[in-house]
Amino acid sequence: MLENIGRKLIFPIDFPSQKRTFHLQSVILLISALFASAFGFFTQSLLNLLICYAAGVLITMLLVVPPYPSYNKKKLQWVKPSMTNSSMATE
Amino acid sequence: MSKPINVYSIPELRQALDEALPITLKRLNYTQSHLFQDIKLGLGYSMGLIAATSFLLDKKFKWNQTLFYQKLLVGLYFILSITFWIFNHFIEKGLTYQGINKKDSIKLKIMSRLIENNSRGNSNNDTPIYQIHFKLINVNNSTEKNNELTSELLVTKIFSEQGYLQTNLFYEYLNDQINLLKEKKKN
Amino acid sequence: MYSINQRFSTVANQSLSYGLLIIAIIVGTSYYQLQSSNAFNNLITIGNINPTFAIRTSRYYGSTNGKPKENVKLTFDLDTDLTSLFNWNTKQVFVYLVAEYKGQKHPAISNTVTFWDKIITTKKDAILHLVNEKGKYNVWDLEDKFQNRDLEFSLHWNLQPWVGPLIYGETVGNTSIVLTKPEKK
Amino acid sequence: MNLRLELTKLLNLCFVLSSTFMMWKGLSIFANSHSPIVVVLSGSMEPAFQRGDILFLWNRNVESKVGDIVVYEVEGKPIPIVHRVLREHHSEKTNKQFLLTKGDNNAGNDIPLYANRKVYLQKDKDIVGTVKGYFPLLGYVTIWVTENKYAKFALLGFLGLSSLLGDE
Repeated sequence: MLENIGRKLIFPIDFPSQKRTFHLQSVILLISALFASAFGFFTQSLLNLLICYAAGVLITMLLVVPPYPSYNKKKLQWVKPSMTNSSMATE
Repeated sequence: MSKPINVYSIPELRQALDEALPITLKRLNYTQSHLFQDIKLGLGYSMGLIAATSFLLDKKFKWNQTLFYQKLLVGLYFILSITFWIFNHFIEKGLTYQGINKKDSIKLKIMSRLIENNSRGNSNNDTPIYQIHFKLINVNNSTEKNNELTSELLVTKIFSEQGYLQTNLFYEYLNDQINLLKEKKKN
Repeated sequence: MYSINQRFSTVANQSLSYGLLIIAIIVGTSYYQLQSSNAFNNLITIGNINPTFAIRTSRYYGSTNGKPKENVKLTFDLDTDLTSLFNWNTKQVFVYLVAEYKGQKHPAISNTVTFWDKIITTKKDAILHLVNEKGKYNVWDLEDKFQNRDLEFSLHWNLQPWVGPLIYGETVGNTSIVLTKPEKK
Repeated sequence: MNLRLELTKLLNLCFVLSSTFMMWKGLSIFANSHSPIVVVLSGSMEPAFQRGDILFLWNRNVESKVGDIVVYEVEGKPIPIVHRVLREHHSEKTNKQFLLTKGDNNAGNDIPLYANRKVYLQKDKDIVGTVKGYFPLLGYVTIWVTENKYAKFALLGFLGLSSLLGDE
């Protein structure tokens, strides 16, 4: 039963979106790291840097982690299991 | 085999296919040679043993008492990890399977990798491809030119949406490819 | 990026590794700020050093087996400006007044002792103008007597950052005196 | 034979554990200190170090300087102490060095803490390392886990759940 719950909680997204979200994540995180450093330096405040970077990480999380429907438009057509297959699968 | 995988995960696809290869080839009368696997297991577990020894020495004795042995163990561990890395990258080189068919006296070597996205156009270019490189070697006649074949298999053709590998489809595919390779050899 | 777990952990991992980049930037820029504000060459004047001596027999004043130990305490004047040590990565500055001297019976022994120290946490406290300041510590030597030693005083600082390596430095302007008992009034 | 497959899977776990441990040992040997990274447990060095801050130690220096923050161990006490060197006396002939330490936040020096009615620490015998680097707060996780039994259960539960639901 736990396994079934586990399988429900995987929330996969399609392959092009995987690539896109990874790219998006790298870019946003790098930019927010550099921007936060610059902002912190010019205001001479580590707190400002921390807030700025935390905001960047939070935005990335919100954009990347949830399985939005738009990330699942390009699902693939997989093979339909036939009767003989299912017996094979448990071999 | 009974546990379904997430078909949108490249590592899980690769692992499932690499693990299915020897099982399927066994049905095609190939006996797997475990030499490389055994070398890796041996290397790996001796590294584990070294770490365990170091851990025990650390628990039982004081730092200064065993410093010399600890240096030795860390050095040994480092050397073995490098050996392991070299073995993986230069000797094994992505070889997933090697086996022998005694009846036909054919040795089979398979290198495989999973290609995430093929840029070769057409409608399938989101679908990951399992690329298999076959190499047939005639055991009796070593001077004969080896026969090689690279084939590509769309993962959507052998996995169901639920994450089960359709083993008999995979079997048929491998059988076809090996027959193709044998045909090529005759010509 | 194939499952929600994995997406979460890649974001977490990558943000941590960029965190290391940020730390490197902080450490690098703050060190550059120290260099450019000439923080390693702050000037100092120390003067009016007056010792007082006392004989102690407690273990907490350096005495072993109840043998009498000569303790010394100081008053002194000190002027310096350490504001250049404060930038965005400075958590605190620890300043300490030390004296170096050689052993009397065993000249091969080098000694360094602290007479006074102070924790500075804000930039506005970093300008020190001390007159007749009392030393914090009763100081004794390995030997029983402390009189007639040649002491060289200097002010050192230790910058404790919010993150990164601890930085040590010294101010410019040493003073030497010979410890002698003031004549009784 | 599935034995090899199982062994290979177990090996991956084994690698994670052993490489972490050997990395730690390698770092220990490199820094010449049996614990090159320590977590601050007491407030005696406040405001410089608070509970939970992480310190990186180095012990290849032959002599300590006055002002150095050192970690030392006292015989019979399980917890190492992080304090600042107040005085040092060393001989140029022998390589012995005597140190007197004090916590920045303490009123007096450390003589009451030393074992066997000693008045000084010895650099080569008692010192675990000199603090070279600092990272705030991260070590609080370990304090939290070791001192709070509910935290222990929470952590174990979290690990168990993620291994059940996760992809190994």
